[in-house]
Amino acid sequence: MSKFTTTRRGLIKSGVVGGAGLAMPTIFTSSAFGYTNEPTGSTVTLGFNVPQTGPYAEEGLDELRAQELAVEHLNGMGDGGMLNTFSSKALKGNGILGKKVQFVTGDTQTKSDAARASAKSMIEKDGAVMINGGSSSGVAVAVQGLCQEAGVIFMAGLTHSNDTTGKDKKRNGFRHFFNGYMSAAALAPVLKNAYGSDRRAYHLTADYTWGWTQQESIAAATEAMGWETVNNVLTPLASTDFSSYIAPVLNSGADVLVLNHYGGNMVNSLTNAIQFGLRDKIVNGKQFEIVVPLYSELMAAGAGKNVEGVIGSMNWNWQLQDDGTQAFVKSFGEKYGRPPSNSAHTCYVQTLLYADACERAGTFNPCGVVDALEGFEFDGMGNGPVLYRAEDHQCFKDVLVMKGKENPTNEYDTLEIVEVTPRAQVEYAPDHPMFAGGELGACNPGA
Amino acid sequence: MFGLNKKDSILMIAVAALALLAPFILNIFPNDSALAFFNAGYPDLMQRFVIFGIFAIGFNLLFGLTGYLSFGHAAFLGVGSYAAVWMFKLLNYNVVPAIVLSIVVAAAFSLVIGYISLRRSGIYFSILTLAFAQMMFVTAYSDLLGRWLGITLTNGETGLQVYNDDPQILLGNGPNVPHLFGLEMRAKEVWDIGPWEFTLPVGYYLCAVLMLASFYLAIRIFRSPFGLMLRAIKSNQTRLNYTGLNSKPYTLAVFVISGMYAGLAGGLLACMDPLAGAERMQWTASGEVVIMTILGGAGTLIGPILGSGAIKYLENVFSKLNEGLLHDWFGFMPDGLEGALVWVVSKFTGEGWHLTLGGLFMLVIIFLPGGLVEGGNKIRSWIQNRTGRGSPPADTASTPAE
Amino acid sequence: MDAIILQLLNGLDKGSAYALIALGLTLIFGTLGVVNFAHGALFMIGAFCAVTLQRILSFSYVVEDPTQKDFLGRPLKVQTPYIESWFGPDFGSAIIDWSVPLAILFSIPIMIAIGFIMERGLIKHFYKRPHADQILVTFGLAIVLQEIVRTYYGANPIQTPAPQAFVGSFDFGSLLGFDPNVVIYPYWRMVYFGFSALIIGAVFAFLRFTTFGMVVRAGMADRETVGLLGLNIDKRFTLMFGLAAAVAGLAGVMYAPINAPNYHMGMDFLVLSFVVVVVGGMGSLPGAVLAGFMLGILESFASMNEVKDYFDGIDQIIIYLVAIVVLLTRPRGLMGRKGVMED
Amino acid sequence: MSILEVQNVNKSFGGLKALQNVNLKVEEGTIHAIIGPNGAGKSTLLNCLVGKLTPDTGSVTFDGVSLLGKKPYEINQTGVSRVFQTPEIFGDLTVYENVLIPCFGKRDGSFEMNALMSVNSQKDIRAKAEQMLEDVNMADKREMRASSLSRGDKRRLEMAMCLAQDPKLLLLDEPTAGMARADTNNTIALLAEIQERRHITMAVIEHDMHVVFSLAQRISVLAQGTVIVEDLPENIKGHPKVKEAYLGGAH
Repeated sequence: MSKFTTTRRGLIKSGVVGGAGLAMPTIFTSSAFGYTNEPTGSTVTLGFNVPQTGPYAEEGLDELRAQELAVEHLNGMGDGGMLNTFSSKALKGNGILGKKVQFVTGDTQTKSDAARASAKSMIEKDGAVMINGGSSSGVAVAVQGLCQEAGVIFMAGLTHSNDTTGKDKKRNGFRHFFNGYMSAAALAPVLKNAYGSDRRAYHLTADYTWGWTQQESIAAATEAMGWETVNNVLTPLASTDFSSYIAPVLNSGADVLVLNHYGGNMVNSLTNAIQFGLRDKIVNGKQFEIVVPLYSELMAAGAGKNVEGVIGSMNWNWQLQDDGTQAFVKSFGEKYGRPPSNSAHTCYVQTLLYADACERAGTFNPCGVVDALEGFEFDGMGNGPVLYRAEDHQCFKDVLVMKGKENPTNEYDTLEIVEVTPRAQVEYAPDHPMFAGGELGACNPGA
Repeated sequence: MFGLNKKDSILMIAVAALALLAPFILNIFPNDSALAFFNAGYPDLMQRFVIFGIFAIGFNLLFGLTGYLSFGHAAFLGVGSYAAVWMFKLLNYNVVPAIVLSIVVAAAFSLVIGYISLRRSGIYFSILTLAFAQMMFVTAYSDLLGRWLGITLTNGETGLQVYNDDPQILLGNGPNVPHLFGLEMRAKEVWDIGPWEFTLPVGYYLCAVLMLASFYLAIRIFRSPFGLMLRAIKSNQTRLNYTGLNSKPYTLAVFVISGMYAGLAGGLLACMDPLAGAERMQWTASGEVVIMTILGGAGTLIGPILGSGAIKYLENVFSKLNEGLLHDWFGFMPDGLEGALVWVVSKFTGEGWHLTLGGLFMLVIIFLPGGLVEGGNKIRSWIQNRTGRGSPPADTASTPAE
Repeated sequence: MDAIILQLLNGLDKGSAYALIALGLTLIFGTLGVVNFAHGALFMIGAFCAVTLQRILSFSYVVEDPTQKDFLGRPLKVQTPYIESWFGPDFGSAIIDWSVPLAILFSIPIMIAIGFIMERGLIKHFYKRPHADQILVTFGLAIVLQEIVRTYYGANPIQTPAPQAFVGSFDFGSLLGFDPNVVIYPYWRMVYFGFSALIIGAVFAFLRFTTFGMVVRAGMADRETVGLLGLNIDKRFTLMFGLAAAVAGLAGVMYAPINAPNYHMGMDFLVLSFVVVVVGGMGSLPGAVLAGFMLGILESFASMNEVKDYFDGIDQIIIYLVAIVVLLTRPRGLMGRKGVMED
Repeated sequence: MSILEVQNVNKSFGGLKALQNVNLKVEEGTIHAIIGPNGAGKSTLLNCLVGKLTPDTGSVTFDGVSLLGKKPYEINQTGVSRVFQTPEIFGDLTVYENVLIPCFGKRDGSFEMNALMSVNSQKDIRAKAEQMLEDVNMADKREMRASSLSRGDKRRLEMAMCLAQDPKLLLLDEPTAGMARADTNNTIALLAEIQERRHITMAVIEHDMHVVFSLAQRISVLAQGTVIVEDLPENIKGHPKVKEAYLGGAH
């Protein structure tokens, strides 16, 4: 059972303190400190902001487990996990910069407003120097903007929209997760091999920013290899029954259905598509196929047998065979009795990377951390060699193409790795049109 | 005082004192004590207390006085936020034009929606307001209106925010964060007094002053002939009609006033944090203000403020109570007992805070139909009975007539 | 043409879910005068009855299989349902396969019991309270119920497939003279539609042809008068609540294979089902059914590409748009009575 | 001169003819009673007068103005006030507030957004409201919640609210229904006093013959939707048609 001390607000110095314990007002200044929430005691507080209620609660829970594990490893407890395989050896298991790591948690409810409120409370009340986690792009962009203003570091968690490191990128924010463009770049060759280059694709797209950017990316990549996009239909987020969107696919002449859905939407639209017998259809003399560009273990488990043979992509998977992955899966599995999900991996790695950057920079000052993370290259955290690109704070690494397993042996064994797409293949120029607009701006130490 | 009778003046002064001293009252536990977790005196939450207080006060003017239950009031808060952020995008970060426009836009929306919805009463009115609000929510969430017009109007689920390449024609060298003629909203004054630490944020005090103004206005409306007519509408529309009065202008007027309160609240939310998210227009957000008002005590002056405080406190403090903290607190107990206790309590805190909310809410509705205000009155009369002083006020001694 | 027929079928299918939920809501409102915001939660509990039965039937013992490895490299723990070892693998797995239809029987007593407990324990005390209080206390109850379900089953959707016999689609088109495989519809969705029609018919027949039903109908029309006749209307109304809970529960059980149940599915249906009830007219059973099917069909047609091309996003707002138009042109919904819930 | 004229009014609900060619003239300054057995159409007639129902054919003229198609509040604005069978008062408000409302309401019903004025700031309105309570002997109950009043007090409060409007015509729907004898007599005295002091025209629908013959200066008898007799009270007593309507209708 893990134990850690009650979270206390880092003591903030405030100008001159009067003799009788009465404060002399420092009129409306905020420049008395070096940077926001500078830790002055023997501890440093990290904020883990994940969905604990709402449809993504399970994913949030898994992220929380991973972050708790990361804190343990940072403080020198447990088996050290990926600290042993990480190429940078700055971390010594004595916390960060000698300060014991504590954490506070918040509930994003997968709503931009609530996520910002809980992040603010962790920054303002608990003195968190960094916010980590989240399970949707809307939330990630909203919280990233907040952290930029407040002067703390934001590590994004699960966010797959191109905008997070595109038009909404911020200097104080980093993303370890991959994005729609990278999914498309990794999937296209595999799809071409599996299904040929003469295909007619029908897109169903969740009607919000993430859906739009992913659809745009997938359509561009598949069209480049010869596929035709028959139609793109936007579906309301609140939909629970997709039958009226699936039925028109039957006679549309399309022979591939691309589901740009995530979470509950994905589970339901895939289930409905299977109900309508799409995967048993022969169209244009070809077997009808379904593609789910963004997979997650939890959603695959939710969709059950319906994912069999369906191709998609992932940021990371516990079945990878490199040392880092194995170390992480072992320590996570032993503690929680289940393999970690890819969002759990992202949050775990981001916590370690943040700590490592602080060590290397020698400070918790966000500007120092930004400098240390920009252009940082490392290995030993799964997915081979990884780069945190300086221009847009997007992380580049190998991308996994996955397929629903035909005969899963247990509930964690729903997907199998089809291909590990090398990093070079998913890279793009920082000024790629899909990522245009927006700028990182200057780093903000806050206070 | 200021046209208020003695009782109302006392109430007004009490609320003003609470609002001004909130940074101290809410940080009552010393910083290093374990109870510091329950402190709520940090800028964001204090601002939410008063902003949602404004929202609930306005909602109570409509619901508490006329009995018309709007299930779409969050939509006006939402348009207020969008209006304010658009002001930041187009002019500059000064909060004055933002707040003014947010009130004006909310008034315009509530005028149109109220005019149509008030043609029906009872649950039909509720469903009409709900339908309008949900339409506005999905329109904002997928930015349908922007799509029809070919521009970015609400920026979808990400929320509308200010970008560096926005026009901001009056920005000049002004601050790059919301400010009141140069006074930054996020600026704050921190006082260390012994083991305590108190934060006095500028943004909070702006909100608090506006909340007090809203509260004062609400008292005046409650005590005015206009307010009397509104209460008459709730009590007996038939008699009002046979007194030669058409209730529609009255209900529409108060609907618009209450929409403006919501717009002000939305504008202030954007001023404290310049991002307007679509979720704040969803039906659950509308339901939240209903819950706040009834939890505090609908139709009472102070009720909505208490209700909004209670809900926001629960949402922001209970949801952060994770198992690690619980283990820490109960660590002094024997292991088995500690585990059991943590298991039970953790179902109600952290990710289980919704359960606490739902349960608490049921208890209040079942046992205190008049909300927290009734609870307060009961305690007061209980104390008076025990000490043998005073008697219950005459007007509560009502007996069913038929 | 084929597209229109397909969407009509979709509309009937969606409409039957809406109609069933709205029917239960209206039964409760019509008889007890209570606005029950926990009705969506009852629907959700119904779906979880199917999940629960599936779990119970596949209750397993664990054998370690050293030839296979789990994700940590330990011997894989293979789970075998007891039921398969008792009845043999074939028959045993067939029983598990049929867990959803079996759950119909399983859920009826559970739902009726939940209905009784709710009515006697909570709703009873709210007959004389304002509608706003009823809405709020049942809303609180809905939150509590769904959070309890979440504690046990998690937030993830849980697949609850239909029996293998119902997998696949029926070729409607060939009946109507279309080419084969043009107008097809999944078997289970057709079962759902037929089942709903059966339940709706049964409820109407029950109210029409039994003395119990007649008393209840009289009570819906004028509660006080029936009370004066010396009939114990309260006991009958409690039973009615149980019945309405069972209707909601059955709607949920049968819905489970269509979309994997999750703990918040009740809330997803809540707002919609109220719109349906109000559009149909508060307190009118035929109105609720009519409005359910009407909105289901309109929603399906609005999501056709041809319509969406013309009016982007219409599928998101159609329900609310229809509700507004209906309420403004017909003040009490399609078939509502005067004076019900108007103050 | 007749202030209210009802000519050839017909009203039917589905197949049921509730009113058939009803004619009625109420003279200014008199108390006119409308009596008749149950189901004769008295309430339907009243509802047609106040705008709750619209006659199918015929005309209703008040003070030279047609009332047809007007909403209840518009009819009230022309000077017609109504007292209900079950008193319609503002149960949640105090007695004093109840009378304040008609005092604040303008005769033309115009909407006033006096949201920042205190209820007690206008002396003349306050004085008028207090006077009204005095008039119906309820000044001592002024701070009571209206819903907690006795039936008789509710009736008197309702009367005060109607009188506060200075109506030209007061319509009373069974003003003594369900009252004890003493209350009934008080009400009769009150009505008589009002009539004497203010010369308000009244149309009373009543069951209780004691009330009718104590107050009415003219009586119309309604049976099966038509006015069978209209005459002075002394001529109504023992009139064969009336006897038939009351007794014959019972068979």
